[in-house]
Amino acid sequence: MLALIPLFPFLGFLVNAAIGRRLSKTVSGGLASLVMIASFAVSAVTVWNLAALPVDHRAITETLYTWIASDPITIDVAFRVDPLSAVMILVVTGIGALIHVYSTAYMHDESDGEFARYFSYLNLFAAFMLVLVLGSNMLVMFVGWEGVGLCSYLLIGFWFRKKSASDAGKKAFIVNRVGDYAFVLGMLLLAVAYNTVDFQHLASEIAPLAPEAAFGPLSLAALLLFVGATGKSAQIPLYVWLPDAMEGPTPVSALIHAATMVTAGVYMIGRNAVLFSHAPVTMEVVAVVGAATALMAGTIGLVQNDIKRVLAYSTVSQLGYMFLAMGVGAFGAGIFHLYTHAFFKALLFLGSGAVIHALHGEQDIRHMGGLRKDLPVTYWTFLIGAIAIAGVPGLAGFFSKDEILFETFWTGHTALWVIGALTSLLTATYMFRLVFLTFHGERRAAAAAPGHDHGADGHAHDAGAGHAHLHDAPPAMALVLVALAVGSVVAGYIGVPHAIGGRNALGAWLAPSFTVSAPAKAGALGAEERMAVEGHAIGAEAGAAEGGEGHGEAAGKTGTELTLMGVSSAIALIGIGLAFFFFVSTPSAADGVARSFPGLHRLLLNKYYVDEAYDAVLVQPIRVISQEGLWKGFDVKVIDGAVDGTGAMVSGWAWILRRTQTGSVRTYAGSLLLGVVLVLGYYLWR
Amino acid sequence: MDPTVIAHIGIILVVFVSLLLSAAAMVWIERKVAAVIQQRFGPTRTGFAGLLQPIADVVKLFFKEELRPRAADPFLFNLAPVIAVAAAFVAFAAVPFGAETTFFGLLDRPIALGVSDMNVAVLVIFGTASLGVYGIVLAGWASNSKYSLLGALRSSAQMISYELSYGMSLASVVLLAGTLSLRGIVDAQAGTWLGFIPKWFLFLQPFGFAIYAISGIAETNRAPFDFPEAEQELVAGYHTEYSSMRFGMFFMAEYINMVTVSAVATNLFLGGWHGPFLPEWLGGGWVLAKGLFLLFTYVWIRWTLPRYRYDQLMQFGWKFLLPAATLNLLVTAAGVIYFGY
Amino acid sequence: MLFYVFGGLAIVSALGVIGQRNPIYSVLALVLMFASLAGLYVVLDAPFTAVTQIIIYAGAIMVLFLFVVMLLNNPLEGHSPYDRSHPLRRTAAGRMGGVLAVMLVAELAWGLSRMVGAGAPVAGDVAAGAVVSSVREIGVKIFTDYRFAFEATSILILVAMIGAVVLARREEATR
Amino acid sequence: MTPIGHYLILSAILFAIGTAGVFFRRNLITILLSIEIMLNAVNLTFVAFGRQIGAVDGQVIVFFVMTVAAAEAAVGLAIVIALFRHRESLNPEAFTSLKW
Repeated sequence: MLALIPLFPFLGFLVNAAIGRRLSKTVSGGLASLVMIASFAVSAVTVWNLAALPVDHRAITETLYTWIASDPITIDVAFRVDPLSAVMILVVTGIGALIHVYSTAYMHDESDGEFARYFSYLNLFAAFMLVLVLGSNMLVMFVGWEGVGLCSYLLIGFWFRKKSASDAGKKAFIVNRVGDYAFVLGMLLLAVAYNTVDFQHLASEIAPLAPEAAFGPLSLAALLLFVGATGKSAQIPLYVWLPDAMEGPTPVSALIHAATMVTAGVYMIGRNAVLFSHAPVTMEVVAVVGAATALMAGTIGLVQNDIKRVLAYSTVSQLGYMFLAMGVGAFGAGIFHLYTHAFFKALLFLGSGAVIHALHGEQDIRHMGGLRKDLPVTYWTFLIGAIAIAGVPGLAGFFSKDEILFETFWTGHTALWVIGALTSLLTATYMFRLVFLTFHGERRAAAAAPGHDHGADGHAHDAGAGHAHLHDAPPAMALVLVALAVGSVVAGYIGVPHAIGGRNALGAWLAPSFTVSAPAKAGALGAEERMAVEGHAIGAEAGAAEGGEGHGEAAGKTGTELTLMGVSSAIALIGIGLAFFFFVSTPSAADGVARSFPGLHRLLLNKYYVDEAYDAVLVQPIRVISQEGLWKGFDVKVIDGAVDGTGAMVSGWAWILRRTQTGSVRTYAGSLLLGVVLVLGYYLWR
Repeated sequence: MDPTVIAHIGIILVVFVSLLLSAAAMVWIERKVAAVIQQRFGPTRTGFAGLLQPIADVVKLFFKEELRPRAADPFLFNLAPVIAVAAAFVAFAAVPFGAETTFFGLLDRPIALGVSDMNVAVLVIFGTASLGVYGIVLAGWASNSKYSLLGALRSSAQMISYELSYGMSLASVVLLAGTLSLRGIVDAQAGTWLGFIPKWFLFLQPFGFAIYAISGIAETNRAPFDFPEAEQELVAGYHTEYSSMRFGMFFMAEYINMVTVSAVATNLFLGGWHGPFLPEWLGGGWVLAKGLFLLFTYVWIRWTLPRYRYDQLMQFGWKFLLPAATLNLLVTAAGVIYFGY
Repeated sequence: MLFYVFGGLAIVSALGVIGQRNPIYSVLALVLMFASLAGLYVVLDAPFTAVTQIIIYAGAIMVLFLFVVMLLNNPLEGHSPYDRSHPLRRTAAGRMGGVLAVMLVAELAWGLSRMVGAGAPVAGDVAAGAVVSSVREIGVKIFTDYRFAFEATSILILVAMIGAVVLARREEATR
Repeated sequence: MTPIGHYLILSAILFAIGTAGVFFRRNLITILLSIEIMLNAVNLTFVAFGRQIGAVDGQVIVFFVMTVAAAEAAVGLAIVIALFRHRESLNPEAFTSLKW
């Protein structure tokens, strides 16, 4: 049953990869979307069954076969769905299905072969992502982890004839390698320490221990895993690949680089909640890195001009939020934000995709503007997405982001809270800068549409003409946009905090996943320990559930939470206001600010010169070493020398042995018979 | 001396002589039937209705001159006809032609009517039939003449090709009877269904019988498969260079083979010596009657059907007959398993 | 008694095989040897094997050899341009081979002399004899204990068939 | 009844004859024939031993040997024909060049 979930997309991949180029676009695209929908249905049923179980036993494990059976460690290929992964599979399959549908329209300009290739990659990605999510131990998860990395590489470089695209793909792949390496190290460390890589076993092994005061083995393992997460989820220092990843088709950016894959790191930390909550040092690191990333990306996003890059940086910064939440132990909040973010970020990307589609590949917001009239659907949905991410009360983003900020504050990370708040201000600002520049004001026609390599050459001629009528999103795209918009509005309501009379359902639902789940629970685990384990992720709900001492805490929390809510909503509105001021009412002001702080502006425009720094510090030295040292030195001299030597030796021997090859059958038979006689003689002799 | 041994020797002698005679008789039958079919009289002068014609032929053959090409290989040239005849005789040795009998109590224990009673008789016949090839091949090669060689190659290729389907048809019957002994097979056909249909394998194995008949004709190089001696193309095929009694031996071998094939067919498909009216000890009569009928059919076919073309022959053998035989065997096996014979 | 008759015949005909200058005679001698081996099998109470020996070897394989000999009309080794000597003339390799062959026999005899129960009569108990001669028994064995070997050989035959066809096909392209 | 040893010695002799044939003869066909001799020598031991231990396995093996021999003959002869087409000879010494 569980195996079906990743199996469906995989079948889709097989078909599309094998005979896709012979199928019509309708068939291959339809098939791809269909398998996703099927797997969504299965996931829904699974989650339904899961919800039917009692809270303490909410976990369905399905072991396919034993992968590695060795003493002392045994690794099964097993899938497990528990509340956490339940949320994830719903997000992946649901949003994934929507984006597949969207893609059928978006990629329609591609040739049949390319079309099928695209969908085969997309399906393969979905399959791997589901393996990652469902894997019940780190190794299976790692399979998915690498798989999605591969697919992301393939899809970023989908238009591989464009150098920038293929470069971006390579960059993503290599940067991820760094993280994956750390991930493997962490995994091995845990395997060595506890002879298991199964999440539940690990949890039950670790839970009894007291949280490490100083930096110890647990912290090290957690840190390594976190480095892996930074690679996959584009955090400092490994975030550089994500903006470039925008070279890929927009739906890909929406699915992989906004909704699902990049959140894998967050998910992984949530998976190992017990481990992390026992490594406070690492938690601090996670929180700080998250906050820093959030702020940095936000500032960069403020000045970027490529619509997709802005979204990319906002993704990075939102991921930073999630890590911040994880870092302060608010796992539930982090996942909550992950889940809402999936909606509105996908929505935003798809909306930008619709814009790009309408403008035949134009991505520079300085050449847009005034599209509101031409693309009503896109505009409104995009606007909803923007409001949601900005954190205006009532929409999805608000609840999750607010919960994160609150938890940060409550757990005493005031500095981090300030940064978070500042970031949310930035978020609101740059998102609405995007909205205003794209949709409002006058159409600033581009000289020429750089849309040729997007297969839209046919329409390139009217791309430039500002007043040419633009086509709004075709039905398939519009449908998806609306669906996601609705999602962005309502998605938050399953996590309404108690402070405003909600009953943080999601938090309660997720809670068991961040503790030792019942089947694996040692039983000796006391209430307060469990509190420590769960952190404050589930807030008062958990408190209430635990009984007694929770109530006072809850009472204290509510007040703070309400105030903070007020603050953050105010911040959101201020941010929007700023954006309005700078980019609608008095556009000159923006340039004025830019001119008054030229250094800062250039710094931001060039993304803090991080890429250049990496290039100088890492890439160039490596290139030099490998070229001068390894290639011209080692390879040419040593390896080639060895090879040539071997060849010479072989030919030398051959020159001798050739004498025996007379080619006369009789001689061969003779030697054979001689052998027989000798062997037989030997056995008779002794 | 033990009467059993005497009886055995008697049987052997009887079989030997009667085979010789049967060859002679067949010559006469052949000519007569041919004549009738072609609306002629056939031999009439020698004896009543030319009954003595075969004798005359044999005498003539004996007095003919022995010709041997100088370039021929003397040893093999002489050996070949002997092999042919020997193979023919040996093959018949395995054929039973009557139920076990004590000759009305002359013997203290019943003996089998037949030269030898071996438990793998079917295979023996099969094997000796395949040995018969040597006679022809060697004859063709030894007489060092292109006609002979071609005839020999043709015939051996033909015999090998048709041996396969021949064996298959045998095998299907063996499957039904569950034994390799001809006697056992015959006894398996005793009795009747519904009181009047004799339990002959002919009715269980119509296709098997057809295949057996066809490949039997091919095995004995009879028309329409008589390529070894295709007068029009190869003068006389492998025995072009043979004359006098050596030729006669080939001639004899061919007819004896026909007799053997017919007798075996009788035993395999027509219930051997089982039949109505006649008492057990006269079962041999039934064998004779059935065999004669089959022999007549042989002649009948020869004088009715034209000769195939060689490639057609091979095509037919490999592309139709063999697959058909295999299929038949498979079906039979399935049936045997299903009905648990 | 029969053993010595057939055995002697086998040895003589085997010698004939390698002694004959004319391949046709070699083939015939080999057929004779097969026949005598078949006789031995009958003596060994394995009639089925004996008949099969005749059918397969004498009936099929040897005819095939005859064919080839007739097809390539190069009967006498003396006529090949490479040597005109008697087939049993000693070449260096031949001499070595002969010596080795003799040594082989010697070793085998030696081994036999040391073999326990070499003197035991070959006839097992009668029951065993009954079993051995039963065709059904053989069939059961082949299709149960040896079914893998059976399938393998069937594949082998198929491969050999194709290979033979491919090899012997006279390629028109080159001529 | 004959001792098993006699059968073994007989088969040894036959085998040796076959071996010698392979070495002495300079005609591919005859060499193939000699190989057949060897195979049959082995078959004889199989049957004899099988008879002695009262099991049919010996004969079963013999059947497999026969099958292999048939295959070997078919392929071998095919090769012989192919070779004969290249050089009008059957002498193994004529084919000592390892490629042409």
